[in-house]
Amino acid sequence: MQKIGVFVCHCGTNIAATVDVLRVVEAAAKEPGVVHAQDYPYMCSEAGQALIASAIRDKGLTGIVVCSCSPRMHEATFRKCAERAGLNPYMVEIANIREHCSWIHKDMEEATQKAIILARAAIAKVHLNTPLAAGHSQVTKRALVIGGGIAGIQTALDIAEAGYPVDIVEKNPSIGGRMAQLDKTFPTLDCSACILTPKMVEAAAHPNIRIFTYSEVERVTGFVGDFTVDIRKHARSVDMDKCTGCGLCQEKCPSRKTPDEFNRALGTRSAIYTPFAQAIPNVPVIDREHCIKFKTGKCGLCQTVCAAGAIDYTQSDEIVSEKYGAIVVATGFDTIKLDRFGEYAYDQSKDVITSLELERIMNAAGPTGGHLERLSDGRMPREMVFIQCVGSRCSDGRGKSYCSKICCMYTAKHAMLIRDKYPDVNVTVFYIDVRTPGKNFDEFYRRAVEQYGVNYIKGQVGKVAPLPDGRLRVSGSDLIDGKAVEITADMVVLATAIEPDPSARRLASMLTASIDTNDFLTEAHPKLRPVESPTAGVYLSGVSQGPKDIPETVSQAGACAAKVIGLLAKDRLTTNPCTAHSDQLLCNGCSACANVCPYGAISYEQREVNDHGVRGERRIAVVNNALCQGCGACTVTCPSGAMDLQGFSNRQLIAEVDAICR
Amino acid sequence: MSELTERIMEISGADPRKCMKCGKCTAACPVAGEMDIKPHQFASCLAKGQSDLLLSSNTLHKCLSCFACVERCPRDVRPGRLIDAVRQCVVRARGQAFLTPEEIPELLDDELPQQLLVSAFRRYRR
Amino acid sequence: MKFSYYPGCTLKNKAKDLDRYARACAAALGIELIEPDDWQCCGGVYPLGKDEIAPKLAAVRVLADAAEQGNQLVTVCSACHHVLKRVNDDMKNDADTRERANRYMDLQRPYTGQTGVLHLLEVLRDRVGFDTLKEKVVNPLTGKKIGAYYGCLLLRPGDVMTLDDPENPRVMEDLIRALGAEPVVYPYRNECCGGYVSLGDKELTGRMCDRILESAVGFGAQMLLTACPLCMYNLRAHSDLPVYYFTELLAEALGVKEAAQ
Amino acid sequence: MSIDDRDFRPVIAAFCCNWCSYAGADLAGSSRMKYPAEVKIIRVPCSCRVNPMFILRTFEKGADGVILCGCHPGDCHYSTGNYYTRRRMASLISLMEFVGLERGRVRVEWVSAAEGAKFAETMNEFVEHIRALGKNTRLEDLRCKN
Repeated sequence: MQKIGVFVCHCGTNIAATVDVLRVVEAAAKEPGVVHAQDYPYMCSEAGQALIASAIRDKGLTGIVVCSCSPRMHEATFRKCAERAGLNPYMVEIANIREHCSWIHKDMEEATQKAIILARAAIAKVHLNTPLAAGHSQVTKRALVIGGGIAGIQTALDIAEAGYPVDIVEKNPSIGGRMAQLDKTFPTLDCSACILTPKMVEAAAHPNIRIFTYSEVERVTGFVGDFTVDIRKHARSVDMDKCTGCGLCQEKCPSRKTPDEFNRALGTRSAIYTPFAQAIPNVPVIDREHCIKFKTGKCGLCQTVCAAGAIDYTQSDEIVSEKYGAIVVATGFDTIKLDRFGEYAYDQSKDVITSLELERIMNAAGPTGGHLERLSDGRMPREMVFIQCVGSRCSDGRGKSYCSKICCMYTAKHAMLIRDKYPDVNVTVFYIDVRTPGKNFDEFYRRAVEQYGVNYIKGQVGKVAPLPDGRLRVSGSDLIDGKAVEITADMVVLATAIEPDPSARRLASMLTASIDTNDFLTEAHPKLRPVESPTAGVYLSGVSQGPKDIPETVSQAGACAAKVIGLLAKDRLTTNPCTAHSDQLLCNGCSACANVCPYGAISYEQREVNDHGVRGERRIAVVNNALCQGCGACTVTCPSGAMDLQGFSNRQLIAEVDAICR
Repeated sequence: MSELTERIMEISGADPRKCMKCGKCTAACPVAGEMDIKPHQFASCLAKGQSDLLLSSNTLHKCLSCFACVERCPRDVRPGRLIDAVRQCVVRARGQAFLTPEEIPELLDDELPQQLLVSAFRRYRR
Repeated sequence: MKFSYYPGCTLKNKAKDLDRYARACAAALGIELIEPDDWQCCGGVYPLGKDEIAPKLAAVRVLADAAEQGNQLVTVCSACHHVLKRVNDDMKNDADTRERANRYMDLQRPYTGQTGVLHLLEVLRDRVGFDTLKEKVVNPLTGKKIGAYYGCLLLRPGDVMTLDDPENPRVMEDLIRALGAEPVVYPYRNECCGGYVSLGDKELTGRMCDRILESAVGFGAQMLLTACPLCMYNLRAHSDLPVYYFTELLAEALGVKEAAQ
Repeated sequence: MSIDDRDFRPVIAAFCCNWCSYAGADLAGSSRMKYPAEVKIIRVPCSCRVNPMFILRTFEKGADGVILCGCHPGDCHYSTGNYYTRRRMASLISLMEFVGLERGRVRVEWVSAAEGAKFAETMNEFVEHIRALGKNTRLEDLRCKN
């Protein structure tokens, strides 16, 4: 018989305000095997843990139940506490009477009854717990960063600086990401390329960093400390070692009509191209879909003009397989498609553009050479209208329910830059709320209004109608005046909602990392573990986790690197001992369990078995504890009931069921 | 919540509390200029429980039920339905109409389609 | 192809053209339209109140009749189409309306929204196909610049009407193209003409129509096309531009206009 | 409705996978979203750990409803666990129907760690449904009652 101690936490008033803690203690004390029960205001505090430790020692407890917050919060804390007091850490069970009880109920009687039942279930389970010993696994001291934007670059640099090798995988021909497309950055207005390029160069030159551009992650296996990743390097058709980056091939390429992705398709590019002048690596790729040589077999001009002999039409995709201890997802974002927002006439007029397109128009290397002009006729606009929250804060199913966070600030930036460079241009911003929570952010927005005379109107736009003369009639509302207003504009800029890059979803399933309804990756804890995925060994950097501006992205990238370094600094990891095992007397070697195991952790051995005095050789399932992750799929599949899972055994779960239905 | 507000929410099946006060309904409304109380103010009055203010609004008869506000509302508040629900509360309570059958003949002309008469009558009286 | 056909009250009176040409075109395209024996006016407007049942019953009757015949139901009038589709949506998705309507109607078999409601434009696009239609055109309307006017009832609310993109529709433009003419796209083609407000306030509808017409003319439209008798009435009252029902131009292109008259 | 019916407090067990649904339930809690106290959650590593026998046992023991929550298909922490769950539970549910248990006493729902609101809504709806069904008398085994 176990000697069980029950510890009920008040969590200040978080639990005690709705659950009568003393009654829970009283009820628990009456349960069979319970030799000690007590409450305390904060069980997780040092004093609370000391109480638990002394009770374990003084009363010789063999198992404890802590009635407190979610085990996802403090199970580890109490296990360590038990271990320090000499109790096996797996002899600890948590009854979640906060998240699953006190916080969701109002009626004290009801909540107290439920807390008692949850405590009983945990006591019933702990009766059947057995001491478990964690195993150990090795850590591959190399990290993989997926995505080569500012988030990925910063994370990689920080990890590399700590002395660990890092690989960056970027699907585009160059690293740089969205930040490379921006003209200026808020709230300081420094030039985006000027602050990004040095970081790109540093990453490329760093002895600990390898960069795979034009590459994608194809397959991920393994687990924390020991991932194996297949990376597909798309055929570049250019030999990276031979190419000198002279650019002659791009100049001579006769296929020039491909929409230029880097310029948001506002301009065109050649079929052999580097996305932008400061590209890293400065080695072009051949876009085979648009290359005349690949389409018709006739051309080969780039090969002819290349003095270095770097052009290689025979290259094919290459798969690199590498081992990593940690994986960082930094896949960034794109703007949403506007095809469900016809009222803004984005598809009907060239002069209705997204803010990211405006970045390219404002940029000296962009399609208009940095000159603000209408894409329809090249004329300078006189009247510009910015519309905020296009597709953000939309709960009607057309857009995104969240705030994209960066639009208020970049719109203020755009408005300010335009008024500064072209004082004759009138700028109006339609906004619902101006959100500027950041250092020097509100001051920045106010400068746009007070110093630069940007006209901010509180209200949304209902329709943008192209007029026969090529201008745009913007019908909006002015909520301060309580009326509808109309502005005839030359250009309209839409602050389009951002969404996670489409690659995030596929990647999340490969990594078994969870993802929310908007396809943002979920963090292990929204406040306390914001850069870790719930899947051990997977970390989140930048907008893949949620909308962020550059300063925030860089901070998060650094935090993410710190977590990765913390992992890679370890020589070995303790593994989860809650693994499956088979009962050799029941196992008939049918292979059903091995067929459902996602980790290939089950193999078969011929073993001598003594079955009630009958000796014989049998084929028995054997679980490799280093590979088993403890999902339990095999336990249910096993037709003879031979497979069971430690920590969540059949008997333990049934004991919980019985306690709940009692 | 007042009984009237509750009735309006029930008849309309729309929830004014979802409104984030962006004003897109008013911006999308082709007759907002004619209305004494604008579509977005309907949502906000209802959310504040000031529904009695709305009963005498000319908006009830200016609204065309063209659904531009409903289609473009980013929060699925459906202002057009709210306006119609208030209008129904008025006609049902008052038992009299904005338009009476006696007034009709002088408004008719040769080309006027039946659809117009039926629609107007449905909207203006009960 | 066989459908139940609901003309609606206006098409029996002021909008005879819309109906007559629709029938002629359907015949020319091998579409059989069967008008139910007795039907009533759909009500012209969809009753917005969630507690209104009686004004929906006429529509339910027509829908249930089509279900009994095992046909999908085709309409050409924007208003009828609007009412029928929305009532049908209620019968399908709103348990309260479904239950109460069935209790009132005392039908042989309960009606639960199983009838597919189609606008003739949908039939032309999705069943006949504009490519096939193009082949059947004998008098192409070459050189004509035509602005399609959708108005409000045909498209909104988009999730129930599902006829086209409610903000940037193209079905009528595609039709115009199939007839050999040139569609003129203008932004106010889905804005309301003023509807029944013209009964009491012609000035207001005038201003609304002016904005639509100014936009259409500005982009080069020589004539307008509509599916709605009320839009036709309002636009004609305020415009020098000829306004046609889409069925009339369709009949002309298919070479069945004379015969239909 | 008799007084007894109104006072009917169903016993409901919710098996939740540790990675998605249990975390979703935690989020519902920390967001203070209300759902009935009748729901008692049992934590399992993966929804595929739940043996149909556990569910039958729960009913034998007098539970009125059992809900099994896991990660959305495609998002399983163990890659494929919830696909097994889906298949097993589909069979179990048809079996239960076959033996005459009211439809809807067993339910499977996918709730992610980010869907606190969905968790609460699902539980509210499920409890409501079970209340409407009334007490589980068909599978309850009196011999199993303590």
